Amino acid sequence: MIGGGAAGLEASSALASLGFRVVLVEKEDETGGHIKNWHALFPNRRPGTEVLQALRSKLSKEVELFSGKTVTEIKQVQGRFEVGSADGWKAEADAVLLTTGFSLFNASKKEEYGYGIYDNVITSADLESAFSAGKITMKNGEQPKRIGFVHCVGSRDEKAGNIYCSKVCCVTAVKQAIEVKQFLPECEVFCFYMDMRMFGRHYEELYKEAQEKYYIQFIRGRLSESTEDHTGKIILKVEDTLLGKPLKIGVDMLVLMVGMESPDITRKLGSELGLLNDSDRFLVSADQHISANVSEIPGLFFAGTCTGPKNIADTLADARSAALAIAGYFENNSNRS
Amino acid sequence: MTFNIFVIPFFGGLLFLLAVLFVRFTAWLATLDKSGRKKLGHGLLNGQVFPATWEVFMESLLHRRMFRQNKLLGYMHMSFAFGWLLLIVLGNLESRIYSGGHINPPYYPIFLKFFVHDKRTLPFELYTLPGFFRFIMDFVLLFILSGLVLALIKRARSKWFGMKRTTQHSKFDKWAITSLWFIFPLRLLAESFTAGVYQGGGFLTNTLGTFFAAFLPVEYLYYPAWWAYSTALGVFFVTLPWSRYMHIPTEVLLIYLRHFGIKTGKKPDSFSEIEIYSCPRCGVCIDVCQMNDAHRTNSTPAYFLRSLRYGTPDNDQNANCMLCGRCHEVCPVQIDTLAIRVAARYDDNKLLAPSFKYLDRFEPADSAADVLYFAGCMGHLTPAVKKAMLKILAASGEKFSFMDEDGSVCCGRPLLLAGLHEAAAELIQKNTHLIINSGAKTFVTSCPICYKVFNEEYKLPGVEVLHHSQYLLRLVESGKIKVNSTGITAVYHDPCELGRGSKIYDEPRTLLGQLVTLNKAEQERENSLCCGGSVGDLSMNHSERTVIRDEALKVLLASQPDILVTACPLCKKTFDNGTEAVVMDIAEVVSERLQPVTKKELVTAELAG
Amino acid sequence: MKHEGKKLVWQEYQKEIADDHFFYARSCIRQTFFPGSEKVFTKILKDELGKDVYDSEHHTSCTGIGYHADAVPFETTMTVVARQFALMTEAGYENYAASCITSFGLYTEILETWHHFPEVEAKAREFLFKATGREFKIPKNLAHASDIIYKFRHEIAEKAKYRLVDKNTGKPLRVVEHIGCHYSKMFPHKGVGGAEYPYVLTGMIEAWGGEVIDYPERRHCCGFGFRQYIVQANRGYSIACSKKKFDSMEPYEPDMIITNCPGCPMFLDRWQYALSEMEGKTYGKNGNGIPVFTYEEVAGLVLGYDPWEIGLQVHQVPAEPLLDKIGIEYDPGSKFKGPNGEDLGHPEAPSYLKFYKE
Amino acid sequence: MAGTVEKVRFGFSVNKDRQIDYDANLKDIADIVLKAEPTINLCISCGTCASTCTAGQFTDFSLRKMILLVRRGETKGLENEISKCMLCGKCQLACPRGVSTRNLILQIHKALKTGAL
Repeated sequence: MIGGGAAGLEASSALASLGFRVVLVEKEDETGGHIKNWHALFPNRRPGTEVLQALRSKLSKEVELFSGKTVTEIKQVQGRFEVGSADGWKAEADAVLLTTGFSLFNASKKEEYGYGIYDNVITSADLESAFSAGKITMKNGEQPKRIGFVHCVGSRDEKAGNIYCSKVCCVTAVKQAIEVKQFLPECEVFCFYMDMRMFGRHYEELYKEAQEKYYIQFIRGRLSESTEDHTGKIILKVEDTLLGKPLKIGVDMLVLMVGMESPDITRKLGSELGLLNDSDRFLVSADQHISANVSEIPGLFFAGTCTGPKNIADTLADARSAALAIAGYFENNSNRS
Repeated sequence: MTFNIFVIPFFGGLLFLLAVLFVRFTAWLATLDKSGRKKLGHGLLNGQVFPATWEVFMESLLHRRMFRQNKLLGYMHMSFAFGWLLLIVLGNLESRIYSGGHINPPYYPIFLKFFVHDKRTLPFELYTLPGFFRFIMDFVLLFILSGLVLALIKRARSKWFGMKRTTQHSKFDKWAITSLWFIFPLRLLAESFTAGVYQGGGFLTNTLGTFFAAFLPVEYLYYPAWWAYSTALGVFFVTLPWSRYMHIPTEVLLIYLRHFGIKTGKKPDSFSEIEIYSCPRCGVCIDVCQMNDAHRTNSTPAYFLRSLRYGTPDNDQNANCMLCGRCHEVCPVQIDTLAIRVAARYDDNKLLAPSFKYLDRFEPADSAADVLYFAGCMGHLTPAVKKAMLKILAASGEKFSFMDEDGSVCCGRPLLLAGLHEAAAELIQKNTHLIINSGAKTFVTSCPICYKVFNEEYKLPGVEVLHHSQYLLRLVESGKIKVNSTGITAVYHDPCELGRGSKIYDEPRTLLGQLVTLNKAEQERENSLCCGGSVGDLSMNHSERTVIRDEALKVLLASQPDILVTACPLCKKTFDNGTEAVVMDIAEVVSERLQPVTKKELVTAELAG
Repeated sequence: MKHEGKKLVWQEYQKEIADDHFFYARSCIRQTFFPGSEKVFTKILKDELGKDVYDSEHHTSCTGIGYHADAVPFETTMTVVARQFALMTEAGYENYAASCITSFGLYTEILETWHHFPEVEAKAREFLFKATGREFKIPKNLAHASDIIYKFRHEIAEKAKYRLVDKNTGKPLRVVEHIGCHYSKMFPHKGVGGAEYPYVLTGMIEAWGGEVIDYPERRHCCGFGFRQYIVQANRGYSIACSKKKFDSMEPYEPDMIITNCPGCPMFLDRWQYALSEMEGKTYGKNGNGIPVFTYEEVAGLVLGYDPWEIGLQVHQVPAEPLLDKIGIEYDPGSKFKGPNGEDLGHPEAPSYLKFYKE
Repeated sequence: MAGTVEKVRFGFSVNKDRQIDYDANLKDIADIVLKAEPTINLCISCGTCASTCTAGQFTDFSLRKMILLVRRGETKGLENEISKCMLCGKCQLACPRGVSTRNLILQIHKALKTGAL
């Protein structure tokens, strides 16, 4: 099991409970992946730690966890696999499940948004850690009076290399917008969007709650560029497409909703194994409808966001289905060899 | 001259009251608009005074209408109003016995028992004139006190009176009501104490008097009791003009003016003020008002009129009424709450000046026809109704045209309901021009809201305005269309503007009678529940409307009919969103049950004309 | 402003600039707008830096204005550019230096087109040969004149007589730098520092002691834009662009504006006058405008050349307030004197824009 | 030292900026309307009201655009736009988000009349 995030933990627990011997490799020192950074989850804003603890506690002792190991290669040896990491650690397995997850788009690539250049331009991940730290302040320590959220940063953007929609940033933006208003009731919040893709259950209710209860304003116009004025305010230039007019507005803080990208490890392993989709660089399943967890290479399986953006619930469901697929694979192969 | 200092509070209070009433009434009458004054003049001469007086007797005294609504409440008010009048009249007659022919000061009859100590002549008491009066006066006093007991019970346990809510009183009301409640008990005490000393009381006061005399120093108590009685009266008279009891004198004036044909106009005027002051805030309208379902009790008519009277109407209260008319039906004083509400909205919105110059260019294709069908704005959002009507009209062989097929000019009533009369007039003028140009003799609309304004505000010489339920009945009865009936059960919902608004209750029912078996709904005809979708309400939000709709649906669907039938597109759309039950417009039911009419039958129908 | 963030960006856009033997192609309009600039450029390279600059009188306009105004078809422009390269090859040079930004953008565009579509290059060669019988080689290095001054900015700094520093306060002058759009917006990697934060002028300013202002509308076009300016009906749009920039930079109270293109200094300078006439508003302090310079003029000033020698008297917004601030000596009286001292007459003073000492 | 030259006639003037300067625009009307009819916030600009609009049949009146113009503080010329509404109520029936459109129109109209004074 390569990757100890949500999908990795869930699939390991599932397989362990089916009696399989599971080796879980995680590149960081602790399991949990991105959930560690999520203060509250949509749509009901429950604490991220709850899900994290639940996943970790489910992990039975038999699962052999190797953290702090970055897998660098997967070799096929007579129908079995040999997994090796950077520091020379090796492991053999009859089947390999890739749960390598995703990485966040590097916002500084959108230079014109000024991430890393202007003081108060942060990403959704930065904001989430600010929530965990319990205070939202600008670089000068003061509280922002107006915050702008920019949707589709590094998603649905050919220039940034990602034509696809990352699906979960819209609902995350609405959730974070509401949380900002709960932290700073006096703060004005704007969201600059192309389409509000609130695809999941109770997401539209969250959107309505944001409008009705928290007076969050939604302006349909993708941010073109942002600059800092002499007072340190960030001046945004968008077009209010619904009015057909350009619009200029100053905010104290800009939050970039960075999209999901295929992480380096997935690209490396994926291209080596010839399983990488060349347009979105996520992994290619044998059949995206019927066997989404199965790869072209027998014994190699995928689960979670390594096959494309997903929210946590879908990721966990995908992990469980991968466990079943693997169990089935061993089932009809046990009589084979 | 019989006089005692204690009469001053009563007498002063009475004079003060009469002065205030005089000033207030003359001010109102003087500021009536021209047509109002003309009607007043005619009314006084053309004998309208007698039916008006009869109504004053039947309503202001006996409270006949309230009796029909709520027996206990009716009796209580009658006991106070009628009882008190009897007390005054009989008191005066009684005082004639002892006045010896000369004029008595006005306070004399009220405090007669203080000035005259005519001992009871026991066995033949009733046969003597004074004895008879002693008995009658005590009896009337007892009659009033019985009403007082009911009033106290109602204040504590309004549920026993079948009233979910009673009116919350303003501070003036509290002063007035307390003083009113003390008047008659104090009179009883005063007369009983005096009787205790001089044995001059009737069956009630004398027995009480001798009872008190046994253990109370009645000779010292009776004088302060008269003082208390006089003060209670005085306080009541002084607070009356600013309290709900101003309704007593004002209602009388209202009844006369109403009989002379004066009505509340489009703008707030002195007559609408008279109506506002005639509201006793008895609270009968509060219970029937569906605003309670939406937790907006403060905009029920009683409280809104009070806010108007004390000059503190807030926008929300003003905008928040569906103008469904249920309160007007049950109001014992028959105050035109709707007209007052719309007039108040005129004041609120008169700054706004919608203008429709752009309509001048709108000239639809010439639609010469005998029958002009107007679906109305809402009709376009319920295509089933439009489709049904067009199918029926085609089947009927009538020469018709669909006036607002590609876009309508609004009938103007929604603007009227918001008090924007000048703007509505522009639309009315444009539609009138279109209708007259079409040369049609009959104008049929599917929407009761449109029907009411076409019927009442439009001047369409030579054109008969009909709601489609009326017109379809006429087609069936004239044989132009044939329908067959089925066994399915249905409940008919009277749309507010068709039922209460235009008094059309029976034609839809007769028509439906030939189509379905009609169940009765617990609240229908005059008391029909509003669907909640009304364009009359300006500020209610969607969730509040949903609560009202669901309450109405509970009542309408209680008998689990196969279908719920209504005759208004807005009601249909509103109900449809809230129930799985089948909701149909009456036209749809007719069009479903249409039978082919043979050529021969058509000809005979034609001949029958 | 996180400066390191910008440095990170600049590292990605390093550019290779030749250090000698330049074939210098002059601009067709800069000599009329700012006559001294090209003279100063060649003077600095030859006299100050001892570089070999070949200033051929045979080269023509690159037809950029015509091409961008849809008056000249692309094939014609390509053939003319091919002829320029032919002149360079015949003169035995391989490093091409363009004085005008639009030309530089055009040359880059043509070289990129030829790079991706060799057959187009072959056609250009064929046209050139048929028309002139000449052959040409692709220049080894194409640089804009400002790249070259940027490359030797430190050498100039060492020879500098003045610094871009306010004489009385000792504080660095607050300088607005405006890069011509055709420099790096079309091909970010062909400009020093890329498109978002070009470093070519910033480098000079920092080397000569000034401080750069990053105002919100820094990247906004100066309003020159061929079609906007050439067609009078559009001129309102052109002046509106400049106004947007001035309104945006005003709160920063800039001392001067430096540009590296023929059109930008022209419009940023002339439109300040037009705006003052139209709206009675001047953007410098107490009635002054913000003086606008080309980078060559600034280099000349820093090296101590006589302001009237490098043509500052042609500016609409007088440069004298800046010269005083830096402490450059000059003779106000000889501002409008001809080469041999004769009086060329004084222009009428504008209604609002303060016209400096008589 | 202003010269005596009479006004120079250039033959063109500075084009007016089409850009909505959100921060410079006064939001007084928006605040009044928000307080009077908070459901303005629920609008998701889907355009149902504008498409079913009776007045929209004859003019380019659009409540969707009106709401945005109010929220952006672009209230110039809004008044004669809003006065085209016949208040017929179709938009309120059709609105998927339950915006009280009729009251909203009245409140905007009132705010423009009173708020602007």
